[in-house]
Amino acid sequence: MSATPYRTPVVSKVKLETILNMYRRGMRTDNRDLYSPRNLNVQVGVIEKANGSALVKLGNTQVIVGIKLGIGRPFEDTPNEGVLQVNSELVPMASPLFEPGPPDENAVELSRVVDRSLRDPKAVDLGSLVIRPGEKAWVLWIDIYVLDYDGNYFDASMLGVMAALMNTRVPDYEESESGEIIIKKDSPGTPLKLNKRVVLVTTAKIGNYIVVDPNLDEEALAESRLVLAFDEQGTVVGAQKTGSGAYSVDEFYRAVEISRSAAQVYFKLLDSALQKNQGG
Amino acid sequence: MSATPYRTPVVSKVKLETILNMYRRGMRTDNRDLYSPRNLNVQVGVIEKANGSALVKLGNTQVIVGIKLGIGRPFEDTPNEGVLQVNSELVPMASPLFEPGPPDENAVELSRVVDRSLRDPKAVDLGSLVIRPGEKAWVLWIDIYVLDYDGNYFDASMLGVMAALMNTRVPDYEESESGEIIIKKDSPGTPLKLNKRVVLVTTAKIGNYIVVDPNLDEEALAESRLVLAFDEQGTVVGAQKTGSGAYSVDEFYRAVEISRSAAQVYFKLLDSALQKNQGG
Amino acid sequence: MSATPYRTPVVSKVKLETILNMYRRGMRTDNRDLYSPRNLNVQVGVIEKANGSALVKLGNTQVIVGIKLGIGRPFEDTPNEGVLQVNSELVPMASPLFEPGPPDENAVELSRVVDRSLRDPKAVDLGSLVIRPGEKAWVLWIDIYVLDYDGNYFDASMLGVMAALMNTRVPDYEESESGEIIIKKDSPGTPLKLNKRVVLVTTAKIGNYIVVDPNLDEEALAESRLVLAFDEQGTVVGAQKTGSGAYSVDEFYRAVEISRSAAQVYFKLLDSALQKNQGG
Amino acid sequence: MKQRPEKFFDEHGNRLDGRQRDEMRPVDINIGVLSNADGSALVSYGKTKVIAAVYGPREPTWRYNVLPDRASLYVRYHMAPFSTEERKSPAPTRREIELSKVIRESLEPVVMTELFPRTAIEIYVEVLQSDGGTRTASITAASAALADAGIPMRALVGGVAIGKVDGVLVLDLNEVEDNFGEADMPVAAAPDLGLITLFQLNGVMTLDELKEGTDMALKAIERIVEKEKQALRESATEVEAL
Amino acid sequence: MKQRPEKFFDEHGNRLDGRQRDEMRPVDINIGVLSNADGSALVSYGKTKVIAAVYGPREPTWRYNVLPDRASLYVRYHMAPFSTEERKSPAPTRREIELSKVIRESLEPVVMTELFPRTAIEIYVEVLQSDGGTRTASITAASAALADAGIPMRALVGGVAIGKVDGVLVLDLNEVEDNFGEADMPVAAAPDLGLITLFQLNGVMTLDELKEGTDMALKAIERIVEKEKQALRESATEVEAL
Amino acid sequence: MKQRPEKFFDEHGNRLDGRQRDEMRPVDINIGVLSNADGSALVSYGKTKVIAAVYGPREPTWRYNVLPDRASLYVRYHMAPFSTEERKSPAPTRREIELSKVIRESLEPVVMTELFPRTAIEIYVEVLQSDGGTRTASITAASAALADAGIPMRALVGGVAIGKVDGVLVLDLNEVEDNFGEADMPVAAAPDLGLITLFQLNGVMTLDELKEGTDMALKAIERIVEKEKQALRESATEVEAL
Repeated sequence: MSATPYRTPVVSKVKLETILNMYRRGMRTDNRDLYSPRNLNVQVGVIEKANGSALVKLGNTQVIVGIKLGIGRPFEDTPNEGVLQVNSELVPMASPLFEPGPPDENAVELSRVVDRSLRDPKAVDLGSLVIRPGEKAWVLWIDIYVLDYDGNYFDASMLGVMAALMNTRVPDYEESESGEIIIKKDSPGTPLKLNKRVVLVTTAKIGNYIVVDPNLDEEALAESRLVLAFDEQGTVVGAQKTGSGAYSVDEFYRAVEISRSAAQVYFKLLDSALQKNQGG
Repeated sequence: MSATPYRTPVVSKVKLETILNMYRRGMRTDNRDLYSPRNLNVQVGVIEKANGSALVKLGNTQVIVGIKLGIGRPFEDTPNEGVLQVNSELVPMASPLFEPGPPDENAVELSRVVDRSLRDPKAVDLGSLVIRPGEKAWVLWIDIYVLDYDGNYFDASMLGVMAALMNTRVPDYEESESGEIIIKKDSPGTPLKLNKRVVLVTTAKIGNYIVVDPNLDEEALAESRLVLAFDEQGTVVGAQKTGSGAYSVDEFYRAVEISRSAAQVYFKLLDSALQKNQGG
Repeated sequence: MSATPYRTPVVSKVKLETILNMYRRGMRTDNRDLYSPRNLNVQVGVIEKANGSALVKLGNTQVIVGIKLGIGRPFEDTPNEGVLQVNSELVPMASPLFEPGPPDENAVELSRVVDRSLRDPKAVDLGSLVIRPGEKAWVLWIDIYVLDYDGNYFDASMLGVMAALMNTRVPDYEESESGEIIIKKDSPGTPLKLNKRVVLVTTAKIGNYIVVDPNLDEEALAESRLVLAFDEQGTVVGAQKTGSGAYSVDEFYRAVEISRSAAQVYFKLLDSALQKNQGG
Repeated sequence: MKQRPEKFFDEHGNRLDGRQRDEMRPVDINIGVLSNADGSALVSYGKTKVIAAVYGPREPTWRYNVLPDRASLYVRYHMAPFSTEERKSPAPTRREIELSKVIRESLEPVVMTELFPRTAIEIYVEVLQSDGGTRTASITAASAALADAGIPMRALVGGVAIGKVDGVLVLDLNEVEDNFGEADMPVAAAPDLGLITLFQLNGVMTLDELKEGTDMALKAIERIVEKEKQALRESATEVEAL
Repeated sequence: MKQRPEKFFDEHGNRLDGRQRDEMRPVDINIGVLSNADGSALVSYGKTKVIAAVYGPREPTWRYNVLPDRASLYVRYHMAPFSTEERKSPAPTRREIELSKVIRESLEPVVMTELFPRTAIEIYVEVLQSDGGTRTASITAASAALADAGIPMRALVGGVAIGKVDGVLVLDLNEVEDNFGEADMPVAAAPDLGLITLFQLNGVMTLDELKEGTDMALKAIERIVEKEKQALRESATEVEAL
Repeated sequence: MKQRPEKFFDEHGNRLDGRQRDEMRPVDINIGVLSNADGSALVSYGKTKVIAAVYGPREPTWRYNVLPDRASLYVRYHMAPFSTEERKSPAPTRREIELSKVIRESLEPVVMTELFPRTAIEIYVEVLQSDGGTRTASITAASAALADAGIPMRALVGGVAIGKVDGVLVLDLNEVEDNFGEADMPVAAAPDLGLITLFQLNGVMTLDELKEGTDMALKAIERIVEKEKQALRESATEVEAL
């Protein structure tokens, strides 16, 4: 059962007026223009025990992504590929809006949108993760943990996933005589093969405005949001309208164009954040 | 935990009086006599993707039954038989009395009564469903879906199960060299072997009256119901008293006799409904 | 989520005063001194279908323990050992404080404390329960059922576990040609090998007093309880502070000393209860 | 799994456990075995052992389920993990869900729930050892525990299962007869009211067999309810004697 | 699992099931098929069959979830175990959880929930047979069932999925095209308001393809909503005729 | 699974990670790391990393659980799937259920819950990386987060685990020492009150060892609580400086 949300942050009419007034002047409450995402900070390798990891701060929204590789079995219809598993949790520490318990519809949606946006454009080279076709393959577990929620966990999560994937090393292993796969625990491993990088861009529709990377207040005010996945060539590799509103055809295309430009901004922010991280 | 039901339809005292008055004259509110079931309408093969299926309307009560055959393992104590699995759902669309969620005690009871009434008289020739004794066998999944509930889902469900079973074809298969069973998807298959046909007959005890095939109002008024399973020879092949009331010994035997006659009516109704369905 | 308990028995201030007054004189409401456990009554072999069983009454607290042996697989990291599984249920019949449903945090704690206190000192000779190293081993299921709860299920449960283990026989078995293990149902079997016996001793801290084997009223008044596991040599083989209070270092050491003496009392009570049981 | 026996009767027509076909196993009823519950009873039919406890009438924990004109009856039938041949997981099975329902429905006709509107009467049954006939022994135990709790009842209820093995109807079937027989027909009744409160048939019977079996069950239930009454009288005397 | 077809078009450019690339499967809309629900509709797109039922506005069972200024919409999208190639366990999957959410969000823009504060409108969708496009058929069915229930709506909604197979955009993709194609793009819209209410893309598209696909979907949805209106008119006439 | 080391001390009596037997791993306490929570702290003991967040006192979501005379404390100890050697399923294990309880009980003696009747104070702990001693690091983090949230406390609490490896007691055992050692004894205390608030022993110890270990733990906890205070002071200064 999906129900109209009731635990939504309340934003006053006055605040809405203030925000729309600023939009008219091309400004936002947190000193951005309408089409710019918030500051991005990325730390990779924060979980030494994971095969890859990253802590991402997009404004005050914090997401940690951990990647684990384990030995499993390929799916029957893809015997020559490793197995991709995406899971996300909106842990209750992140927001008074989140409750403890198994993933709710929002966490499930986040997992599935990230999963599809990686899977469909073949962002990860799953073929490189098969060990013995049809029998043994790496299972790539991507666990997304939203630690602090100030709006827009979609974009922050995907940036974290990308940073963590780029930071992931596949362990070395050997086969025992009986055919068992033995992972060499402290081996250097080899970098995970990625075919392409993907970002998610969320825009919110507030009044007649389309804004990129909405913060929590903006999400509360938004009639609807559009989440679009892009690769570096600007191809659309996934999409999800989310929220209880609707788009006119014109608004919709406008949001798509705005998102496409913002995607390139995200790629640049990610690169420079990673560089800073390595430099530091 | 089983609890006294609280979500029961409320029927007024006046209505009870009206109904009892009609019973005295041998009549019911929906123009039946006391021992006749409602009109029966059956459509078979409504789910092309299932191996067998039927949509049954018993008055306004609608049940859809889908049958799926899959490859599994025989039970350890019956290595020479296929596996029968009966599941039923009282989906919330069927009635304001039903709630979403896993099967409650009523759905579980329905499944188990149908299951026993098929299993004990060996209605399905499970021996014909073994593929490799002790290793591979067909699993026969019978899924009962109560779509619209106007009383007496027991009888309607079993009529649907019978119609669907008579309509079921076991797919052809071949064994691969490695011993795997490969189902031939678009093969004609062979009809499922049935040893006998079974119907359930529900009678309700209202005042001093026993009535066959109670509708929703009658169920709400009934102190208790008796569900009896019969084969075409009139042998009792299952029984279940259901509801919070009790029977005197005399009432009980009366209900058994009435049910036994009604069973033969159901077999006839089923035959003519199936004939009409084929004709149409 | 663990929550401050709210379904606690309410004990009046007056009662607290009365109890503390008695303590001052070295007495308790049920005619014990501060450091003596209640009367112990043990019946072994009460469940003929189990491989071992015991019904224990410690005052009015009743616990039944059933032990079942089944064939399973050793854990990967202990290929030469059988598998120990401890489960406990605080069934709702035992107390208005218990609710039906899966084990809550109290039942989980009880299971885990008993489990650790058996496992760490190697009380059961798990090595004797391996059948084929790395492949087949006995699984020793210890099921604790608290039937009537008048305080201190820890001590009563462990006494029941000990009595049941001492009463457990491992069935004889034979290997079929295909390597299957076939249990000889009505064979005499051989006694389960125990390396040592263990008891749990619970003390409650009430005011400045430490009392052994608290009853329900005393548990309700206690700020905190300390559960200590001892073997017959007086070695500590497990510990758990339970309850929302705290101990000064001095109180803590005092509770440890008191418990250590009480442990020897429990061993004697257990011996004489078992003797009486065999005699009767 | 036990083996199917070659036959269910010896040359003298006695059953595998020595009973005649219309003979009950030893029935034992023990009242007031628990201190916390408002009422309790431990009942054994041969090796089958069940314990029932009753709480109430009390304010219900599940408020939304309050009935304005009478008490709600709650029944949980549950099997201890060690009660069965192979260890049983403690999670409730579909069988336990169904049995909780039919046991509740076998007691509701006799409990005077109309005296305690907006309250709950909770009945917890634990099967300690299962050797056939657990549901009927549970009904007997629950009836005795209700009486022990002082809950007003129109009459006591008792239960017993009829079996059919080698084509012959037998009283109070045990586990082997249940597992490998042709039919299991559990019946519960309130003999003082002449009412059948539980009736199930798992198996195949002619109409004549069904009637013969029902009569056989009803006669046995009279004796079981007599035992209940006796146990309750003795338990009352005990209390008096204290 | 079905096999991947070698190609998705024959020599005449027709799809495997004979359709042209911008051709819908036969759409069938049947109103008022259930007696208990306040509104209902059975919708088929080819072999895909879904049924939707609406209850409400009514007092919510889940009280804590009451909205002070409007009705809460509840949607459950559920697949019958027999609806899929292999039997599906009836426990809700992550897919069904997500789809229940996006279907709810595709209907909320048109339901006038503000007229019924503190109530619940419940929409139950059961997929009876799945052959691609179940979520969009579900939206069409739910929209029709809402109208049949007499719930005031700003406009009717319809849905359809666009696919991309062998690099070509196709309308109303079926299961084989969905499983083995390059993209699945479900769209729902309220043509009378010019509003897109559902948009998902599962696959890869250039910006031009995305726009072309959206336009193709919106045109088809106009025809679907016309069918909805016609079915509702006929159903109203039927009632009148009684 | 890692291998059991041949011995736990080198020829100089140092532990495998170079520490002496009574030496803590580097302790790091970071206050106010989250913006939404009322208080938060990130604590690491070597590679063990936990984060704690506090919400409240606030109106409880679970109304039935209200206490009339004080706040209810809620604690969830939870391990992130990536925190362990092998990926851990996010469903709560029996271990996590027990640890949530003992962590709650280690904090209740110091939180002044009597000041906030009928409210809830929620403490969420997430283990980000597990390398031994997660429960004691969690208690330290929760204590710091409570203070950061401004919740009145009688004293701060800290925790540390004592191990026994090769027959020798060691301070702040790491994962290898935990997995293959003879005992794990987690202790938490409020040094300013002289109170032990958590005590568990998983393993075998003589009475003398138990006392020696407890003393060793209590000394270390004094230093840990000093670090907590320092971190809280620095965090307060930061805010001032803004």
